[in-house]
Amino acid sequence: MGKFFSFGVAPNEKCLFLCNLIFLFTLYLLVVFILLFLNWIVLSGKFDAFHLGLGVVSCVVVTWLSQDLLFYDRKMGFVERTRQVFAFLRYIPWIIWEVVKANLHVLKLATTSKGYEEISPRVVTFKTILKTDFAKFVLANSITLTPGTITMLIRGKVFHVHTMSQFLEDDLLTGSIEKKVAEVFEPDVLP
Amino acid sequence: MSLDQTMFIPVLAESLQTTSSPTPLQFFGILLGLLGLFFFVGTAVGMIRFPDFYTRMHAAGKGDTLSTMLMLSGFGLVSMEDLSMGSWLLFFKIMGVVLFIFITCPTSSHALMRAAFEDDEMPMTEKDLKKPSAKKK
Amino acid sequence: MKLLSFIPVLVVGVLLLYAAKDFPEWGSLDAPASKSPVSSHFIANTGVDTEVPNMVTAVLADYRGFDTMFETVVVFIAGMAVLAILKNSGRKKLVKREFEVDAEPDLIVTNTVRLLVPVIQIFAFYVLAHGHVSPGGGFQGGVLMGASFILVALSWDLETALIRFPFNWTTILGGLGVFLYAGIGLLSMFLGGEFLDYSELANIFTVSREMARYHAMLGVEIGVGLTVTAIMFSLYANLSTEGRHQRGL
Amino acid sequence: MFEDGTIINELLIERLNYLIYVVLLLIGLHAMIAKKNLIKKLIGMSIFQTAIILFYVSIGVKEGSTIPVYLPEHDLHGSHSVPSDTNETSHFEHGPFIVDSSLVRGYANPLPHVLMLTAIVVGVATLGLALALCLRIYQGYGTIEEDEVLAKIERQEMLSKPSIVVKSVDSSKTTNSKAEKPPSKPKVSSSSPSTKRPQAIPKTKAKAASTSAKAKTSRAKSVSPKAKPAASKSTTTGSKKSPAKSKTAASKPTTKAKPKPKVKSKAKPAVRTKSSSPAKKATASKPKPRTPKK
Repeated sequence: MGKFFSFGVAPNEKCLFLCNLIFLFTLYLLVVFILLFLNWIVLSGKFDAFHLGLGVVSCVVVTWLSQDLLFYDRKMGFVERTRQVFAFLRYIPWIIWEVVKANLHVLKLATTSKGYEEISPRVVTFKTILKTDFAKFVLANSITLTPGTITMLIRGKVFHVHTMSQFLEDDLLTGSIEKKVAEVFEPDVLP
Repeated sequence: MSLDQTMFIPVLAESLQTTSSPTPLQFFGILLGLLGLFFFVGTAVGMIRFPDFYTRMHAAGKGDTLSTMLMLSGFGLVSMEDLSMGSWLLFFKIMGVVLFIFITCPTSSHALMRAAFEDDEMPMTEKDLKKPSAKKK
Repeated sequence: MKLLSFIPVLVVGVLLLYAAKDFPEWGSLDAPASKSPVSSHFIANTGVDTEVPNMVTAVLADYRGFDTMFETVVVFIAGMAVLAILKNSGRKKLVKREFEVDAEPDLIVTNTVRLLVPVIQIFAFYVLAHGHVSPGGGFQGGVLMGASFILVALSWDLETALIRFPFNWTTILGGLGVFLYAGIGLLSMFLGGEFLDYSELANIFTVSREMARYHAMLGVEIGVGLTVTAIMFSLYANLSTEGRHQRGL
Repeated sequence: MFEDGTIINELLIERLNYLIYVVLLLIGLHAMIAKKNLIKKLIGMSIFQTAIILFYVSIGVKEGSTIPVYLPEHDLHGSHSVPSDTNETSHFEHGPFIVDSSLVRGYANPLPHVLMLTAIVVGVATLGLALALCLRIYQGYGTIEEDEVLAKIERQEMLSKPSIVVKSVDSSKTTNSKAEKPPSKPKVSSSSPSTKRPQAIPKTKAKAASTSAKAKTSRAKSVSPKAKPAASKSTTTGSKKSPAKSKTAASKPTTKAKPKPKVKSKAKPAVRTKSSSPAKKATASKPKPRTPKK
């Protein structure tokens, strides 16, 4: 932190960068506070001054306690952040449809004897192109929710995925889920 | 028991009275709940029939996610008798629960899988296939 | 030996079942517990006395406030006793135990916990603050709050959680909670009432005597919540590491 | 079958809650009495506690009643938010009213709920304390099996009783006393090579005992990693320990007052420092006392 506060020697751009960083930090604090307060309002459902005051106090306390848990990457600008949010909203219907397909798949494997023949479990290992932790997290959970695959282990960039059959493994190795996640979070890694 | 109060109708009886003639929204909610139950059957059968721990986790992890989400959102719709502020808040609360189920269910199944994997429980594989398990530890 | 121990167990069981014949039926309105003047007084007068809709909270923090104060003290003393028993009792050298998996924190689990913990904490505050109008209160909110820190400790490791919630705080906050509770009681005593007679606080806060009890109950619940939060986390930190506070489970 | 007055009706229909609480309580009681493992005893205690909590909560039930939170029509003041608007005068106009006796029956009894709420929290606190004590016992004795702990306490008491007299004696004196002893003793502990002789036998025995103990313990996972270094330790430190034990065993038949305790006091620190592997010592020491008796 020490070098950030050396205003005297810092050239103009550096100072600007620093101011930008501080601005972003406070803005993120504000965003965290607002999100928590929305949460409080949904939970509380009382709109009088006393309960709203309690809500403000507790939101301030929670923001102070654990604001660094949300929005891990604080250097990202807000334009990029809003684009990600909207891209993620487009991503949600697809993943829900995948969940439904996954359940039908499980149902087929479990109840029909032909489906039971299909089971040939294996562990697939592949390397991802994603960089940030959050994108990897979304990719891992998406893999878990898609039919017949569950993420077992992540070591660095290597994913170990447990799949139910050969067909699903091929499907996984084409990287279609990865591309969808990369579109949302890291468009720059896509070719 | 002779209860002469008119004010205290037991909650269960009240809900039964309202569901006897459900609004379309409530009807849709009940349908969602039944669908969730249907998917739970798949989970239960899979938990029994699948061969080893990992494949059983497939059944448990996926069936849990969808069926819990469906049943909860069905409950949210059923509870919206009138479109007042309170019922909207209740609906949003239930949707929050659905959201967190959606996040935590895959995570929990992953955590169980990882725990089993690090405990040297070998995943079952079919030996005659070309690609054996690529287990690296 | 096991067969021998069955004899007192069976004797006790037969005696209890024999006594159960004289107990009131399930849900009976004429049961002694339900007909007793105490509980019907609580049900009838809570709203007038304290303006708190949730009778359980009113009975807990107001009518039986003395009891609850010492329950809080019991929790605090339990935490301190565990600290005293386990502090510096383990092997001084960090012998790696077999069940300590020496792995880096799981990426997926930690990212989920990042999303969950603030929400759990806001829910804990909600449960604490709305103990008057809905089921909830200091004990429940405190347990939720402590659970959020325990979740951090489980998904990363204990040292990460101790950065967020230093171990010294547990002692300080635990004592502070008891102090807050007893302080409100003493304040009402100095204002001319009895110990824990909150209605005397109306002189300071310029509210009606009922609302004074309402708000004092909130303060008391906050004290309980602080103690329970601190002691829950302290119990976990001590028990999981044998009092060393290093590299937990 | 289920008519009024029969015992089946009374126990299974009208008083089912008491039956459940009695069964749970008996399970807990049996676990607390019969189980040797301290953690299992604690689990029994928790079940016992749950039974009591269920009993109290089921007492608070009234048929057809709601939870003890005022319904909106009984809680007319509604917005008790703004503190200034509820002063004494306006309070009676829109404030709550005393719920009359017919309505009192509509709310469940709040008193058992309050008592159990605090009981649960205190139960958690006591459970934490009990677990801490268990942990401490495990650190001290290396086991949480009750009978093993008792055996160890017995042995330690036997060793420590006379040693109070000789506490001030320093180590050089103990060696002197060791030198004094041999004439009075049988030739087993007369000289240093002879002390090695009995030690050689227990070494193998200790190893065998440790391996058998390893196989025996179902929680081998937590024990077995410690067992290997402990076995090696016991072989290295066996030279100090095993002669002492053989002497104590020999002391029983030939009652000898003073010289022995000194050696025992020397042996005691070894017991303490090696507390990480007491289980092995217990098993290893058992065969030894018998051999001199024979």
